[in-house]
Amino acid sequence: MSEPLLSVKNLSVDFHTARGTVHAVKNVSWSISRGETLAILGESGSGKSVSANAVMNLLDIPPAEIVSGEIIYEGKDLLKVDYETHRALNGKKIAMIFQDPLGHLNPVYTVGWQIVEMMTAHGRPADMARARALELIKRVGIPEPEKAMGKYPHQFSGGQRQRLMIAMALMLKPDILIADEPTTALDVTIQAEVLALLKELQAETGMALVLITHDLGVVAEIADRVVVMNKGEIVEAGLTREVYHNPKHAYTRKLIDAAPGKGEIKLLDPAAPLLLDAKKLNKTYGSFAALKDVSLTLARGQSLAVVGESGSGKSTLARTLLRLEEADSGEALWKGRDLITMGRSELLGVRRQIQMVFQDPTQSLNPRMSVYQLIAEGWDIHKLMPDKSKRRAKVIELLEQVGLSAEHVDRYPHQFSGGQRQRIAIARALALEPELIICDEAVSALDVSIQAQVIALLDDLRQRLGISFLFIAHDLGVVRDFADTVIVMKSGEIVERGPTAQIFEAPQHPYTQRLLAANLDPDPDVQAERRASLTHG
Amino acid sequence: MLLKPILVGALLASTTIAPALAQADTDITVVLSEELDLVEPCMATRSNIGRVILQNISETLTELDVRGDKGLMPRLAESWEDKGDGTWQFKLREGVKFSDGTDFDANDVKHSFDRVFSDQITCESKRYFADTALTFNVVDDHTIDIKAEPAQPVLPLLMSLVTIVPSETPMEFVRDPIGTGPYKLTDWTAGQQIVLDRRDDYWGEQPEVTKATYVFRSEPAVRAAMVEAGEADIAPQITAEVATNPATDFSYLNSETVYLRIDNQDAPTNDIRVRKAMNAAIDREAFIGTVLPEGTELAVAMVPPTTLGWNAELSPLAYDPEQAKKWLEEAKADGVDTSLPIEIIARTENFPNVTEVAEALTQMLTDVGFNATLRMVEVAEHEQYYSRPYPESEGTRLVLAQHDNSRGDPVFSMFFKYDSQGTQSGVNDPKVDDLIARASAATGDERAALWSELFKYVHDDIVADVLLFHMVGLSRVSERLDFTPTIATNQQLQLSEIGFK
Amino acid sequence: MADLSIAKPAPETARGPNLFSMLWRDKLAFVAAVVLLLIVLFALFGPSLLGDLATKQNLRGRNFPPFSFERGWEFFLGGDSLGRPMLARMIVAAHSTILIAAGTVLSAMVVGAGLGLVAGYMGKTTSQVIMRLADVIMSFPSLLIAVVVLYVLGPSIPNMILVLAITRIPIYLRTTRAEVLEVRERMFVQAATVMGASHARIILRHILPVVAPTLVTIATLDFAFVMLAESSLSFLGIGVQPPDITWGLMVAQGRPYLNTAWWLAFWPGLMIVITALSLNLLSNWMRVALDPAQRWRLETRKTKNV
Amino acid sequence: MTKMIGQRAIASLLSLLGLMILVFFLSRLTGDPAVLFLPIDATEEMKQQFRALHGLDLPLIEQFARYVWDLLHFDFGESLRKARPAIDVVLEAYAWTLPLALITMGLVITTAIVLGSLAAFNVGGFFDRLVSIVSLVGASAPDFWIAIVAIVVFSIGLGWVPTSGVGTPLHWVLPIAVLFIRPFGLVVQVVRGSMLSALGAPYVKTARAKGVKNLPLIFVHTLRNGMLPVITVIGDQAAALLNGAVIVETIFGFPGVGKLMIDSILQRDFNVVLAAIMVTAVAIFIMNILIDLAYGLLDPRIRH
Repeated sequence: MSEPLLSVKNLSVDFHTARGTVHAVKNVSWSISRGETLAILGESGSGKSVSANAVMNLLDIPPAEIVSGEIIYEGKDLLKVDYETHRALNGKKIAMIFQDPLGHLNPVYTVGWQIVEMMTAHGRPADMARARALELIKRVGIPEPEKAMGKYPHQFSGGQRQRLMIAMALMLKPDILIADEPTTALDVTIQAEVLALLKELQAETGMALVLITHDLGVVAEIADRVVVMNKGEIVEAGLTREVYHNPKHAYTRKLIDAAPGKGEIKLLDPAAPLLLDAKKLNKTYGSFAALKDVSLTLARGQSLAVVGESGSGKSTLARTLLRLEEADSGEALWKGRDLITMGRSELLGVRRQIQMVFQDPTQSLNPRMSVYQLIAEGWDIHKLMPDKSKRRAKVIELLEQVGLSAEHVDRYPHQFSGGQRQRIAIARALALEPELIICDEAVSALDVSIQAQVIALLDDLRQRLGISFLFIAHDLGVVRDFADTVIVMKSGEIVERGPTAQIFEAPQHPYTQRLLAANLDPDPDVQAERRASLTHG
Repeated sequence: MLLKPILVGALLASTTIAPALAQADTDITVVLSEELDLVEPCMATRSNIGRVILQNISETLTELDVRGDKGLMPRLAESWEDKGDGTWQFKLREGVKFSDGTDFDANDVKHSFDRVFSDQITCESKRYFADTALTFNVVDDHTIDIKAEPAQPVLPLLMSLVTIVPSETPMEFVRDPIGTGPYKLTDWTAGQQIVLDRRDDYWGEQPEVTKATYVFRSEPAVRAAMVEAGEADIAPQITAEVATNPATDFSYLNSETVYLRIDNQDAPTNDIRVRKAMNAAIDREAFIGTVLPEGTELAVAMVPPTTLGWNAELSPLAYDPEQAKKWLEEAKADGVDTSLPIEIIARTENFPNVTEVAEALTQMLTDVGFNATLRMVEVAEHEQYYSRPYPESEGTRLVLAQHDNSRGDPVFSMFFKYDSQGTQSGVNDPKVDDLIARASAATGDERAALWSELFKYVHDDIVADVLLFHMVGLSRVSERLDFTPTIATNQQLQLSEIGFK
Repeated sequence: MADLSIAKPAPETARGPNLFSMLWRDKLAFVAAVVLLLIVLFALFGPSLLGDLATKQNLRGRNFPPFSFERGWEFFLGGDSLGRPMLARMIVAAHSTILIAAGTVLSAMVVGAGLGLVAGYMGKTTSQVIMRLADVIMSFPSLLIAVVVLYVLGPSIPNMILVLAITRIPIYLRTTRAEVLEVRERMFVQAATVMGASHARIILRHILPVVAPTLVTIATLDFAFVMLAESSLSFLGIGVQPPDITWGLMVAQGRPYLNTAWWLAFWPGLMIVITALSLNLLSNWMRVALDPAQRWRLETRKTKNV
Repeated sequence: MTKMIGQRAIASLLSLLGLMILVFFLSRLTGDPAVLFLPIDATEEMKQQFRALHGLDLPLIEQFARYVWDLLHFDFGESLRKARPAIDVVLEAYAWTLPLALITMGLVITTAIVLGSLAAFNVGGFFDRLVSIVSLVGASAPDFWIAIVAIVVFSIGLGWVPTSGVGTPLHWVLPIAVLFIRPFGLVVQVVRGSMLSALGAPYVKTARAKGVKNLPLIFVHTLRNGMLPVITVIGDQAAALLNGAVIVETIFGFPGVGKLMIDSILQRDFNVVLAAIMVTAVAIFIMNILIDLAYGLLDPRIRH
């Protein structure tokens, strides 16, 4: 291995808050060489982005404070150079792309302007910058580059925006590209494309790639080496294959074990009575058809997964069944009564029986209500549990059911972690003793280890209480672990349906096949195989 | 469609060049307190219009001397005589030209009065002839007979209130007044300025001031500051607080009288002891030199001392709070409910420091045991309380008001303020009615004696109201001018009286 | 977002930060809070304690200059044009001043926020009607409202509040509506709908508490604005009328004396400035303190000079 | 765009109609203009004549019908006091108010944006505190107080500018300066707050990662985003100025629409009040359209 291009040595960064100092990273060291791909793997709160931000001089100081360490690039300690020197390196030698390209691109300027600026900000002439920009936009696969230059970020799709970010980052042929969760918000098929693009470009330019991610699959797909971070420290580092197959640290093992998609596939109980029977649901927004003749059935105790990429209509389906949106046509019989045309008072009764768990518990729990208020609210609405003295005990019981405890009763949502919040949301849904819980991406915002726990909890509830689930997700691994029946949706239509085993093992529809192919496996060897088969096939 | 004139106007407005800063030595700038709505001769009795028009642009047949004691003087009329039977004959001055070049003659006089009485326009001067029918007989070009029914002993005085316009003047408010005066209107930019230029063909003596520019600022401090900064030469109506420079600031009785109007029919003020107590409760002297300027005089009549029939024997009721309390006790003992609420109604911006005056009055009344409260109202509401019919109230209301009579004769005041039919009267006394009727019809010494008797009766015998002060006006005059403001400055500002040092 | 999440401390141990300690950390805001507390105390107890002292006139001892204890503490800031002690009058005037400002802000906020909630939550038609109504109020000259109310109803403190409140309603209405339009799309509102919550419940329990901090911030700023507006009306002679007394009226009444007895207009003007300044500082602090994303600015002050 | 303006125009027309009806009837609750036009000792007959001349003796509803009918012929009626068409009086005054409002607002916008942005970038620093305190104190002082003190200091004491009036550009200095203070204090605060949150936005991080220098970072990348909430406040302040600046106009003898409005209200010159309200409402309507256009210009997401 040659002399490293960039090395971070013994970096410690603290964040100062009123409640005390948080050690964001402690003694973190890593380095990267030309042409190499290093993945920094960690869950939220692990401090995986901090060192990269320190490299880019992007930490807000205060509240951050760099306690110790050095960052060596071309023989200079980047933590000691002056502002102007560091600024001149940013973008030119070391470039960075981010998760959420929509937020990270300036909404009020054309992408062309923003890409060109990467060069003009470093003193290159505008016409040269423009030519280079056109070339790169074409290279990253954006159709009609000339036209694209004059468009604004919101006029592109998520994948295109990330491609544009990449184009912008490569304008000055940097030595190092830091990619912070570059594919997290993207659909699986798009994710695969973007990762492939990054790999190609790396091969072309020989740049070093630092990839910050929480996703083992991404690591398996792209990284040569990986460092695993937990609670601000590097717990393990090494070649990707070795770390996956031979994890030394308990945390790494836990992380690998938690990766979904390896459990036993469930079977549907054919004798269960029918609960919901939806027929030919249609919903359009203007000229856009969100649902086209969607029909489904759901039996008591069944867990039905609806799979699809963004824009497939899966969320609209849930919202329509919950009467958050009015369907244009069709019917949805709930125990024989049509949900779509039901009157207000009858609907109120049904609302008790159908509950929903949303994707982001941070947003679905009112930040100004305590856990007790959140869970007990349903009783107020439905005039249940009139004996208020018993409510508290029941709330505690529910909390314990979802793995929380009595001490949490009077706290507020912001005092919990993401996984705990989702448990609270589930406890709230359970409070009304529903017969069906609709989960709209209920675990996709959670870290993998927590994801596994929540899925286990839901499955436990299904078995113990006989609750049915309509499980909307884009993550195939999770679906495979939880669902007994799967519906695949694309552009508002159901393209394939069947028992989970059938969908995963013998997918019929090409789209389903593509989805499964794009799904990244945490095992680097599996991924390498797939890549090989794709290039050859 | 509305935008264009605005833009054009804005363009014009921003390019207008100021005349105020560069002027000839004999040009002056006068800063008035409020803008003129109209520059209409027949509205010249409205004080802000009068200050610009009266005797500068438009002249009257007669003129009351306010500087000396010459009484009524000729202006456009050279002489007049009572022909009996209510008819007065006026001999008009010859060789007088209007500023539009036409000659002044008897038909112009007749036309001027026709305008006043026309139902096409609302001329202020009409009010002086409320119950009097005038007929005009043009004897020749420069002689006119005016017959009043019923006979009007002060008709020549009334002639000092009607401005003469050419007979071509239309029966509507004009914006370019034509008059016989020494000045003519040359510019009127609404909101900004009015400019008068001296005429070359004036019949009388050429005044020294060649050009007068009138501008308008409502803040007294700003008006005073403008003279101080050399931006203006005369600032009438400044306040005592800013009038601190004896070299430039003049005070003079301004013909305004401030008083508390008492409704003599209301309880408890229908009892004379209550009215006397009110008078005795007020420490009038304490106001002078404090909230009111030095020079303010204690009032014993509704009209200023320069008025016909002035009764010099009267003196204000002494400030005696103990006596006031005693009178109140007595009244109370006789069953008068002295605890009834008494609301003092005062008008904001009525005169400088009106709020302080009203507050102090209220306090003084409260101190001797009245249940007095103060209510400050704006002009329209004040009018409601001041003029008949008076709104009902639980107790009674005292209206703090200011009355102006610079006309030299009490007839312009006494009927309105004291007659049982008077619009602002709180009195219903047959003797008062009788005295007013007789005095109005009388002439000469008899007239003076009757007015005098009325003043005494109202003030001493029935104690009809709380007469407070004869006010002084304060004006700042640039040191380069030779000009002393007088009682008339309230109503007019004759440019011809202004000289240069 | 990964790096932001580290900025948050371990959630399990976290209790809400103590507001008082956060206030103590921003010294300027702390002083502002103390000043406001003092003014509120003046407003509450001033008239009953000093009412007589403040109205005792002495024409011959008017415009007594400040900074002398010759005539007692109450004349330390001088005497006014009727010889009444400035200090006592200012303390007494706090009552009406605060009453008017608070009454105006509260009533405008309640009505405006109420209409705003309805306009934001209900359908397009209701919203349009309410917004057009707001437009009408906005373009209706406040001076005309003042004259109409004063003429028809007479000058009194409740009427003053009415006049000023009418003109302030649109601010709250528009802000509330804009916020509601955003908040009602939030997940927890949908979660409540799914649970079967009624409109009233959603508005009052879920939307209002989220909108409230913004309203409170605006209200603090508006408080100062109302004091100034009231003062302007006094200047024009259509504001509060004696014997009622407010700082704004005192400034307006003292204005002729700026040359000769500056203290008449200066002290009450200073009180308005101080109150407005304190409210602004406090509101700035609140904006940060109530916003979880910016709260660290207050929390870090202990260890770092910001 | 045209459709949007059309809809706005219709909505505004409705508001304007409502406003007119409200003002027409409410103003007539405030007493009899004849009493105020004529001297206190005028006879009842004179008052009657005045009312008859101006149609004030008709039943209220008929007066209103006549007014609306005339209005449809673009006749705003005569000023009761000035014996001139009310619309002329108002437009003359507006020709003064408009440049005053525009110049003041232009100065407010430029200075507030520059100072507010720098304060936000330097948050918590000395410059930030200075800007905050100065703007707050300025915005909290009664404007008539500032105006009179300014005259005393700058016109009489120092003699730099004329006390009052209009004419030369120097005459505009004090009115604009006094008028400037309050909106500046408000806008600078909003700019600061808005820039503060805009500077925390992800795209600023991108720009920093690109190596963009500080000045373009603030004034190119952030400002255009940070301006969006500011525009609303600027609109409110501009609307207030377009309504006329009563106090400043009164003190400085500036013949604008604010002074005209208060005088007309106090004198019950109904036609002028109505005309003034309608002209200012139209001006504010046009300004609102401009604000909407500005939004579209600044933010392509609104445009598309």
